[in-house]
Amino acid sequence: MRNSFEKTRASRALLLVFVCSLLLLIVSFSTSVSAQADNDSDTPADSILALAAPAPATDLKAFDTDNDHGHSITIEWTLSADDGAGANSVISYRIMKSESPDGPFDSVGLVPLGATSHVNSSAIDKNSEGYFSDNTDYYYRVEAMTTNAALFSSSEIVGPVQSSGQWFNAGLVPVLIAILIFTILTMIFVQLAKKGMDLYVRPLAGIEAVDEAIGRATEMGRPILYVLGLGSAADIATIASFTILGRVAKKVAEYQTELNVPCYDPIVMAVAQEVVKSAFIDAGRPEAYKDDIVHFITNSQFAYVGAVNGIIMRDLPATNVYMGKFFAESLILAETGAAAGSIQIAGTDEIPQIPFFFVACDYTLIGEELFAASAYLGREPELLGSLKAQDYAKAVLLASAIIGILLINIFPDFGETFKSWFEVID
Amino acid sequence: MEMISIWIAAILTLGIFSFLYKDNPLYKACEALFVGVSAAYWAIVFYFDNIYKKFYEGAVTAEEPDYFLWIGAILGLLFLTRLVPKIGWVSRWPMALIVGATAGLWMVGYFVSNAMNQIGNTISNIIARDELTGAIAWGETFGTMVILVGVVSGLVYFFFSKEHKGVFGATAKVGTWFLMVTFGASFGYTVMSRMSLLIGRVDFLLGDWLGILR
Amino acid sequence: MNFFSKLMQLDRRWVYLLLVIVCLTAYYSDFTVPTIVEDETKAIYDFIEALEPGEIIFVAVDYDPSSQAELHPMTYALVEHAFRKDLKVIFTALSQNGPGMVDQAIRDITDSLKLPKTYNGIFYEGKDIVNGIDYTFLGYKPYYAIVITAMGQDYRILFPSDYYGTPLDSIPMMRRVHNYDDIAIVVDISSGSITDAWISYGQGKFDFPLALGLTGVMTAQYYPFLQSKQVMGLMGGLLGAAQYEQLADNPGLAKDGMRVQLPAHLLIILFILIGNVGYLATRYKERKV
Amino acid sequence: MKRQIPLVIVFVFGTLMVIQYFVPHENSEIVKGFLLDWIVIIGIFALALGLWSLVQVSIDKINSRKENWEYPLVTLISLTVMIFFGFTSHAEDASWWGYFLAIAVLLAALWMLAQGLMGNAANRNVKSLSALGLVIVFSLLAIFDGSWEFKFYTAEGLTNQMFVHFFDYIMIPLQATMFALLAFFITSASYRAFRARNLLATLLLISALIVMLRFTPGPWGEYLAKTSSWVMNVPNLAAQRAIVIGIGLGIVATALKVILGIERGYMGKG
Repeated sequence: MRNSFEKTRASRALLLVFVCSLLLLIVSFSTSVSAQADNDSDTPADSILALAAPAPATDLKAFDTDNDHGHSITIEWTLSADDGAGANSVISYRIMKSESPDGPFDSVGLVPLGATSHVNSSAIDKNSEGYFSDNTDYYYRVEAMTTNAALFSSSEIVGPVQSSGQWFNAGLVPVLIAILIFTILTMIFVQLAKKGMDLYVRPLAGIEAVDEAIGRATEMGRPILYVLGLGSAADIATIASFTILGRVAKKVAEYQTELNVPCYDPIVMAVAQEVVKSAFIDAGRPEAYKDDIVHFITNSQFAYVGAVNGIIMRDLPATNVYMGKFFAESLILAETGAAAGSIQIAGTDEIPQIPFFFVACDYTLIGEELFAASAYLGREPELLGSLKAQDYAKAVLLASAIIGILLINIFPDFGETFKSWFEVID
Repeated sequence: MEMISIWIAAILTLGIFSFLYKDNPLYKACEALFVGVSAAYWAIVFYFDNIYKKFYEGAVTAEEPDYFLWIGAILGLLFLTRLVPKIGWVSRWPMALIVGATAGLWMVGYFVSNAMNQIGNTISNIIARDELTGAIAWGETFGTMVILVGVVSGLVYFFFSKEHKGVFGATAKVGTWFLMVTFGASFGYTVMSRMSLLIGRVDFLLGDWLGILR
Repeated sequence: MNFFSKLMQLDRRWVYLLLVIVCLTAYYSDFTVPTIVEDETKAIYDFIEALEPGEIIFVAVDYDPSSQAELHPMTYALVEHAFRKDLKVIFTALSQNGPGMVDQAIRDITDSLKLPKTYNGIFYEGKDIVNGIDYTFLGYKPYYAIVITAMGQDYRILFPSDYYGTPLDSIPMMRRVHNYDDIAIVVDISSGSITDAWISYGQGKFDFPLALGLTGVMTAQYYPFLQSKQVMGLMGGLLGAAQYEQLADNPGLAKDGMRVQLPAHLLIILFILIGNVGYLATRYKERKV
Repeated sequence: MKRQIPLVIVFVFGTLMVIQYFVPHENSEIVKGFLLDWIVIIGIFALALGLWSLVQVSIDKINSRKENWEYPLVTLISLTVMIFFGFTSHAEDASWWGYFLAIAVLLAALWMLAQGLMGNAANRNVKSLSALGLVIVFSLLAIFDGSWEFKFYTAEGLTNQMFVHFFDYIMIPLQATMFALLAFFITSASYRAFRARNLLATLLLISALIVMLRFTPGPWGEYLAKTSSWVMNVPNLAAQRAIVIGIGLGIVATALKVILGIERGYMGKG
């Protein structure tokens, strides 16, 4: 099933061959019947068997599959002379495997005509069907099959061959290099920033609004609602949101405003409690922290939204902050917040939801801006330094895209190679 | 029984819709009910799937118990130390494990799928040719050029550490145009699916409940 | 306060009331909106149509009741088509409330397949769809990225038994079926980010043909994957489902829904226009002053 | 120390997972499997914390008797009842009265318990004692009433008729209706927000209009369908790609900052 498009094409072709051979059979049968009328000595069975065994597949090779977890051997061969040409009688290849060159050989796979390779692999689990162990000798042969199950021909036997798992995926070298460059860039800029390099960052309206919004809440004597979204602690957007929550909570504690953080995921709740608690301690007001500032509601999307809607309509928060992963509920929350007259600041990396936040909220952080927000709010040189590194990485990618396009239009061959470095499949 | 159930469902449906007029006791009751039932439902499913099937059957009653699962359980217990203020800081260890492991897990994966592959897709022949005649297909060529301009200017918009002025600023501005067009289009595209949701409920109220389907 | 500024600050509740009226009127009227079939949908239909009887397709039902109005029509159209073509189907539900959706879909589709029917001029006998022979429902497991990766090795790793508790090895159609290599295509019908995992952790790692059925909101986001050939076909929202129904000559839920769509859309456009007329008029006045 | 150990854990496991990505060997897959298993199991314990938080906040509200205190009570009752359904099975044709009686006793017991342990009302001891009595009654019912029984080791509760009914007729309609509110909100949002205030807003407006009109019947509609499909496939694709690349970099940078310990905000150290 490596390539099912080919498979369907192949199966169509298979059908065609099947129909053709059927026709051939009928024709030969009828001619033999008419021949029989002329000459009784010729039997129909003979003339069916008159179809010769096909030419075998040749140049068989078997080797350990590259860049994998082991338990996998790739077999390659050259098509039988009767596959798509010659007698055109081959309909499939059967891959046979044995632990000894003398057999017995067992079938481990069947591929349609026209195929020149097969990967014989098994799961890691010892109890799975077809399991075979690494570092054991195996022998293979390939049988070219015809419509008649008894009529096939074997290739020569190859082996011994062993499978083994690799400790490095050589196909991922470009990724490794890119990640290393990124890491080094980050480290360099963090060091430079620590040494006092002046780092400019362009203004982000959504971030500047946060301070103002907390002040506004204090003046109005109304709470601030912070929604972490539906992500789990295993989403980077949620981790970014924790950082923003930390900054917001610290300011909230300083201004002595009320804060409400309803949660969707229990782990997120626990982490958020920790974040808010530390922020209150940092702000010098540990006594103001209560565990019910950050509370769990339910792990069901719309029940959660229903409850948050209720909070918005009943508590009328001065400011609603939505940061993290959001799905369909984005617009429900944002429209309810707008109806309640709250100032709304949103940020998410869920691309389909960005337009809704953008339309219904006062400020929206678009995609990457969410991840940059913590650096903006903290203004710590280390974080600003890593933002700079991020920009350099962006510049490198942008330059690669432009160079790649130039290459592919001027030197197509080299351009394709260049392009392939970026098209990694892990 | 069926009758009562459908009536309940219909009342709950109307209760939620009543929120559109204003917050009211019926909505509040629906909301409270919804929170309770859904939290319980999820807890039950989670119990049977994970606590029981995964952990109990895997690490306790299995013929070859998977002792590594016990490490998970110990980490879980550490997590519960939050409830005891004095040693609560220990609960940060499992948190650190989750955050660290997921950061590492996503880091390379996202880099490959979001950054490298997308750049790879952007690298293509600008001049599109008709497959049969080999003549230049102007429409498609224009399209690939617009895509290129959009990707470049969009990315330029996301630069944080360079002031948006001069040529750079102008490019970023073009980027925002592209963003606006995209946002508008996605919004417009979504209207239909939102209407289908309403149709679904109307179907229920008029068809199943009132039974006056066309 | 003049007329235009009043127009601009129309209470939202009037907007809602009008929407209800328009929807109800359209719901009770009787006209059909013609559907133009797009290539993205046709690609999926053609692929399924070309499969041989007995081949297995994998349908991931990754939505819950909240999106059923939009995505059920797709599941119904596609699975019914597959069963009529004598294909076998493996279902999973990787969203929390998904199992209920699969259950319901199987029940309804089984019922409708009992009746003989003619599609695109070809007559099909009614038939009984049997669990374990025609389909298998693996069930739900949390942490979809992990589930999708594990299924690349063997379905049995995380689903030793199916949703109903039968061990996979004793299910006839699953005996020789282990992972993505044994199926023809994965169709992910989804309302959330599970689709991303199917693309990066499923298709990206195991290289199977992947078709998507998405809510209208998500559709725009996945065009890049269509272009990069990571996704072979895509159905977007009710419109996509209506197109599939049209191709399969089996008008159903989606076609019904399309009738309300048009007037509702026109109403929204009307509101946008009213809002803008009000806005421009007040601005014009302000300038004059 | 308290701050250092978590940072070390983050660094070690983060780096481990990054390296894991490049190592296809089966041992690497096995390590990853264990880590992911652990996260699932930590989630189990976290869920207990979450439910406890929900119960605690609800009881606090009830006991405060502030405005709207009745609604958390609804939450707690439905929570208890649904959990009870999930852990019990009911004999198919037996009478339901015993089952409902048990639920009533259970609720009463919990109510007394909450009052006795956490309440600020008088005679807490009496309430605690009556809670104990009710729990005993409940246990007797559980043992001697043959029409239903507890099932903790088989998922029969999931097919319990009442559990299924609550899912089908309470959760599904509530969920679907909550979602359907979007039809209204998307209308009011477009009315409120799509105003041609400036060039950017106008672009937003126009592209939305084109896409919304795409399936109008007639030649006009066909033209718009083509235009909107161009908008989706060209400018939309371009901007989406820019956003996708940006998010990818943002995620990588954030993950890197977390692993290297530059970003500590998630541990409350801002």
